[in-house]
Amino acid sequence: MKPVFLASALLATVLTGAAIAQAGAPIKLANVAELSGGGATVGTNWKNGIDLAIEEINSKGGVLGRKLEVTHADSQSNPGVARAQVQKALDAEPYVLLGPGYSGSVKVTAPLAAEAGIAQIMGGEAAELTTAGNKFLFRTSFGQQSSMPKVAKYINDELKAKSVAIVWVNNDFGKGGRDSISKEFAKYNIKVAADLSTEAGQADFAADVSKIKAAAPDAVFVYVNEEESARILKELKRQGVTVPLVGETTLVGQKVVELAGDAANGARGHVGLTTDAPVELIKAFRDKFVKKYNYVPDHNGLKGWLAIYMIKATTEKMGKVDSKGFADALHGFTITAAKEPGILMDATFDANGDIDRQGFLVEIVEGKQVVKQVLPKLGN
Amino acid sequence: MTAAKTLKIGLGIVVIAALIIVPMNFNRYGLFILSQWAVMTIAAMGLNLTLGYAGQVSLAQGAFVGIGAYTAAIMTSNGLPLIGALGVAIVLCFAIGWILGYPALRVQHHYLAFVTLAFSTLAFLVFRNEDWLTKGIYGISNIPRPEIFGYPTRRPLPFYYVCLGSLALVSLAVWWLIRSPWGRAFIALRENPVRALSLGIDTRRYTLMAFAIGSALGGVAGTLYAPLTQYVDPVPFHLSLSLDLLMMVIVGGSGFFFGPFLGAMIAVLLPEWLRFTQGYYLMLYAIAVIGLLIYSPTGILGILDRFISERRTKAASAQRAVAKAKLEVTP
Amino acid sequence: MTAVLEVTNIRKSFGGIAAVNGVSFDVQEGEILGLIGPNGCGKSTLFNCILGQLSPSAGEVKVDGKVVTGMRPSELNGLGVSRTFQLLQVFPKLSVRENLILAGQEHQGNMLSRLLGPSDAGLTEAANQMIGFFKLDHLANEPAGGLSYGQQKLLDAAMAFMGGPRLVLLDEPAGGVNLTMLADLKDRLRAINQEKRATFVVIEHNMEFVMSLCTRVMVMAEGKVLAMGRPDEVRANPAVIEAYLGH
Amino acid sequence: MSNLLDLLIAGLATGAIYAIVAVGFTLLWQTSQTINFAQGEFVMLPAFLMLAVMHAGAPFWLAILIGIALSLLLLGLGFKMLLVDPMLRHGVLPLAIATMALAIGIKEAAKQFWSAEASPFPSIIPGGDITIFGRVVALQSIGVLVLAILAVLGLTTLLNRTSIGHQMQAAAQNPTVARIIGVPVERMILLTFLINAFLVALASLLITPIYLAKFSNGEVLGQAAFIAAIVGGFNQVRGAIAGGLLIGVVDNLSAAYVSTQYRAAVPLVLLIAIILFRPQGMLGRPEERTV
Repeated sequence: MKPVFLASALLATVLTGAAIAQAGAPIKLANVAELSGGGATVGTNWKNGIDLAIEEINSKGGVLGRKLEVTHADSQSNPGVARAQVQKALDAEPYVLLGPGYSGSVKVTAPLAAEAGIAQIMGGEAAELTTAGNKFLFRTSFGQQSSMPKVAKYINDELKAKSVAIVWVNNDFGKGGRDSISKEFAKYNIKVAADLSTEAGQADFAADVSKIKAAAPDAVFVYVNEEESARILKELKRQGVTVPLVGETTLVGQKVVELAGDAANGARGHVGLTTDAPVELIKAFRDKFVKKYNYVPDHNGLKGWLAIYMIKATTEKMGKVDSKGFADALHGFTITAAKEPGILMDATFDANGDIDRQGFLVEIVEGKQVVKQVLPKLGN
Repeated sequence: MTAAKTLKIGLGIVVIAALIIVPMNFNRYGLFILSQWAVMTIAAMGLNLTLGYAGQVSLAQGAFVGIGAYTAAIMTSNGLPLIGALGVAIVLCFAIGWILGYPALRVQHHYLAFVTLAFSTLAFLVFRNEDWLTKGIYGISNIPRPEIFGYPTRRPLPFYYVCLGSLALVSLAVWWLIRSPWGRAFIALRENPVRALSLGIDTRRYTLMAFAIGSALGGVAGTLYAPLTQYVDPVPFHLSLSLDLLMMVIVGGSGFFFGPFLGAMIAVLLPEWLRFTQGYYLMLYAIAVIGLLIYSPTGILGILDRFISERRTKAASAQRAVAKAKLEVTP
Repeated sequence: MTAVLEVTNIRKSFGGIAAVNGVSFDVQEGEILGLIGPNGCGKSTLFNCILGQLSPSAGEVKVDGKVVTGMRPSELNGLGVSRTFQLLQVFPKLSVRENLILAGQEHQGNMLSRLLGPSDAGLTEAANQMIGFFKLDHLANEPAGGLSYGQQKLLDAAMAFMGGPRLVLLDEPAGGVNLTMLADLKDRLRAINQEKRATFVVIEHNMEFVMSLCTRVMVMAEGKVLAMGRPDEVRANPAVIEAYLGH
Repeated sequence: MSNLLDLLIAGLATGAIYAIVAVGFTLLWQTSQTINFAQGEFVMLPAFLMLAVMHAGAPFWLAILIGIALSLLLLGLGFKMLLVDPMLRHGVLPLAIATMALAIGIKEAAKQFWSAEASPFPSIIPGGDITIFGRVVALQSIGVLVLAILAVLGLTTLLNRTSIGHQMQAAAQNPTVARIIGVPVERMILLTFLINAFLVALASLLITPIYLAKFSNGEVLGQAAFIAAIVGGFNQVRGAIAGGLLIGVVDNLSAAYVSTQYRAAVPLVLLIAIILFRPQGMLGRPEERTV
């Protein structure tokens, strides 16, 4: 009695799930992201960016006259679930696969997309993702292998620091950054004075900062998420740490300034992709986003947006909706903001799927980001 | 009675045949989900043994799945066979489960929940921090799928059969166990440990056994999980997996043989069923679980069981009345 | 005759109050010793100390000449000592037969054989005999929870005999049992006592039951032994009449 | 040495909040055998209620009042009537599992109806630092510590010095006897639920300016409160307070002197050790196990 009910329900459900047919006109995209669990903030921003971009494109007539349509699936921040959802998305033969955002989930799903021959535009930043020779995987932001050398160079050339304390959040984002920058520091003979792992969501940084003080480094490299950045900046100020604080987008973003107040002053960092970039198009994007969702997006919102405009620009370049040709068309393609304003800043995609574009070195001065240096595209 | 039994056996055969034949036409996603169901069912069966039969709360089952998964990942990526990893995982989880059972001998059930909860978090920290062994937060990728009798199972369908076959073997073993005197001793342990003790049942040994065997099944599930997802990192084995498994057991019906099958099916397929609710599905799941628990703390099969036993009692009392009437008639 | 149970100077106190205060007695093979006394005189505590449910504050318990003080109840049961409790302690979800098999299974084979061997541990026959002996035949497959109170009480007692014990301690076996069944129960106990040479210690409030069943009676009051002797002796003892029987 | 002082103060401030949460936790256990796995989410939620009220245009002080009132209604009365009362007869475990489900429900609701994004939350304590004995200390830490101590003192006074408090204790320790001597046990149990709701709302008010209002805040807090309650003593209010402060300090010290990677492990090891060797907690009464 029981087992039959069980299995028939199971089979029926799977069957209906499998039988989603491919319809005509709209271009189908599939997004698999961290909509719940530990990565919910990342995934929700990414999803909102996607929805915003699609809404805008569709209101202007779509791509090659066809509307874009996206399905969102929740990976629950779990690679196993991500794999299942990506498998499902691929079985429905989407034009392009979007997401996930966690590097671990990307790692487990990338081989599936490659096997299906469908391009995957994702949010992961771990260095190793694009070094494995996958021809279908594309980034929406700098990988750590391209941003960290710039930060290390700055710390060495401009700050002349000989010893640095590293504070990182112990997840794949933080660990990836820490590993990449440690490698760079080794090249410059910069000593790592303290190597402090912190937890995502950590509220109390007293112990970490007191360790930094004890290590007396020439500079501190902070690689944690925005909220934790704000908290540690406050604690650094309180305990009177005065050496330069260097980070990435997550240390010098507008959100951090809002949360940390005065304590953010003097923090500097490399900004590859930020809603605070001194670029008019980006500011316009930010306003649109805030208008629709009532909050300031982080870089993941921007990534989701860019992913859609990458698809638009590439498709228009090909002049047809060709899933198989998509990856080839995007490799080596430079999308200019002049031609496609949605891309916000000129961007070039190399043969590995890495993105190249301008970056900035900024410092927080009296609660405002001030661009200290514009880092040109590598390819120029 | 015998007709009902024949019907049951017949239906069982139909279900098993369906599980073998129908998925042949499934796409990769369907097969993956079914495989995941099989793996989670194995883990939940282990917990059902510990919790449902022996009455010992464990919030560490997810950690044992993790230990099994890492054992499989580490060994098979170093070229060792999966079957070897399975052996190691069983022994390892059995031993750790045995040790973890010791607090159960000293403290009441809610404390036990906290000890196992703490263990679960500690295991996560070890998975994440011991890079040399587990590759830390990056995880272990490209885990190979095994060859069974020289037959590769890299494709989804053959690997589904590996999962299904494992589930069948585990089900048989568990079925045997709960029918054996051990199973009866577990139930005695859950229902009335004092009385059990006075009947010569060594409650300590059986408690530890219940923990150890339940944990070992978690390890078995883990050794299948690793080649199924072909990637293992610490995140899935956080406390939430233990809680999910606990809910699977409770929702399905703890202490019922088929409870885990049903509970795992609901947990694995629920996002599918509630897809139309968009982001609200976890909220609805929570509400549904609470509602179910209020109505029937023994889960879905508990409702069924209640229904059946009510009917049986009615029938029995009717029979008794008839018998009594006869007795009174005969002088 | 040899002493199956020897209890020497058992004491047990809870937070400074002595529930059992230096009790000594022994039980000879084949005896049925009745244990009576007013509520709260320490009878059940004494049982629990003898059987390892509680560890006595002082004193010694020997079974067949072997010191068993501090042994766990399950180990004691392994030595052939079994018991019933004051309150019903059957397993309501298991059938009557399953209850009996459960009660006997730990006396069969070892852990491994109990796992790999037959599901009934080879006890179906023995259980059926016990069921027949206690006249529960028509209920063998019913869940124990569905039985009447008196039937459950019989089952409870029957479970204590499944392991083929040498010594059985029964805590109020007649409590709440109706008259017809009471006679039955007495009958059964006496039969087991004689056929299987099992020794009994029985706590009971039903004087009629005790006096007609037991070979010797021990009276307790305030944690101490007040009197000990044949039923008629005890009945005539002025101290007993004063403390307990004298209403 | 000077470092140690910094760590102690920061640890005590965090620990004071754990203590408030842990106290509520033990109250629920004592009066109605409820192990509330959603206690962390209970702390997370009131801040969102207050934010929602402010969003509707109310000033901060009014939002606080309405927020507390809503907490009493939802997390006190509603929790008791809708979940605990119908579940209690099923025993400790099903109820505990139902609260796990409730935790998921509250977390997801906050995310869906508000945002997955962390939102800033105003502080009732002025920002900035003060210098005490030559150490720079955040006003926030001092304020949290002081308010938490006041709350706990108020609660212990209520329990030990007032007739209502005595009735509550009687209801918790032996409901049957309490009922016989005329204590309105049901009302007293409801009162403990309301007190718990008030305590979590207070904790929410104190901690959210530091943690930011985020749906996932409850995970860390809930676990810390469990550990604090058990380490201190599950059945004693003062035990829970001591446990909370201890866990706050131990967490900081272990991050500084043991390992940042394993900082979360130290309180857990402490928890396991306490359960194994002194299950009644540091200050608790022993609860006998019958086997």
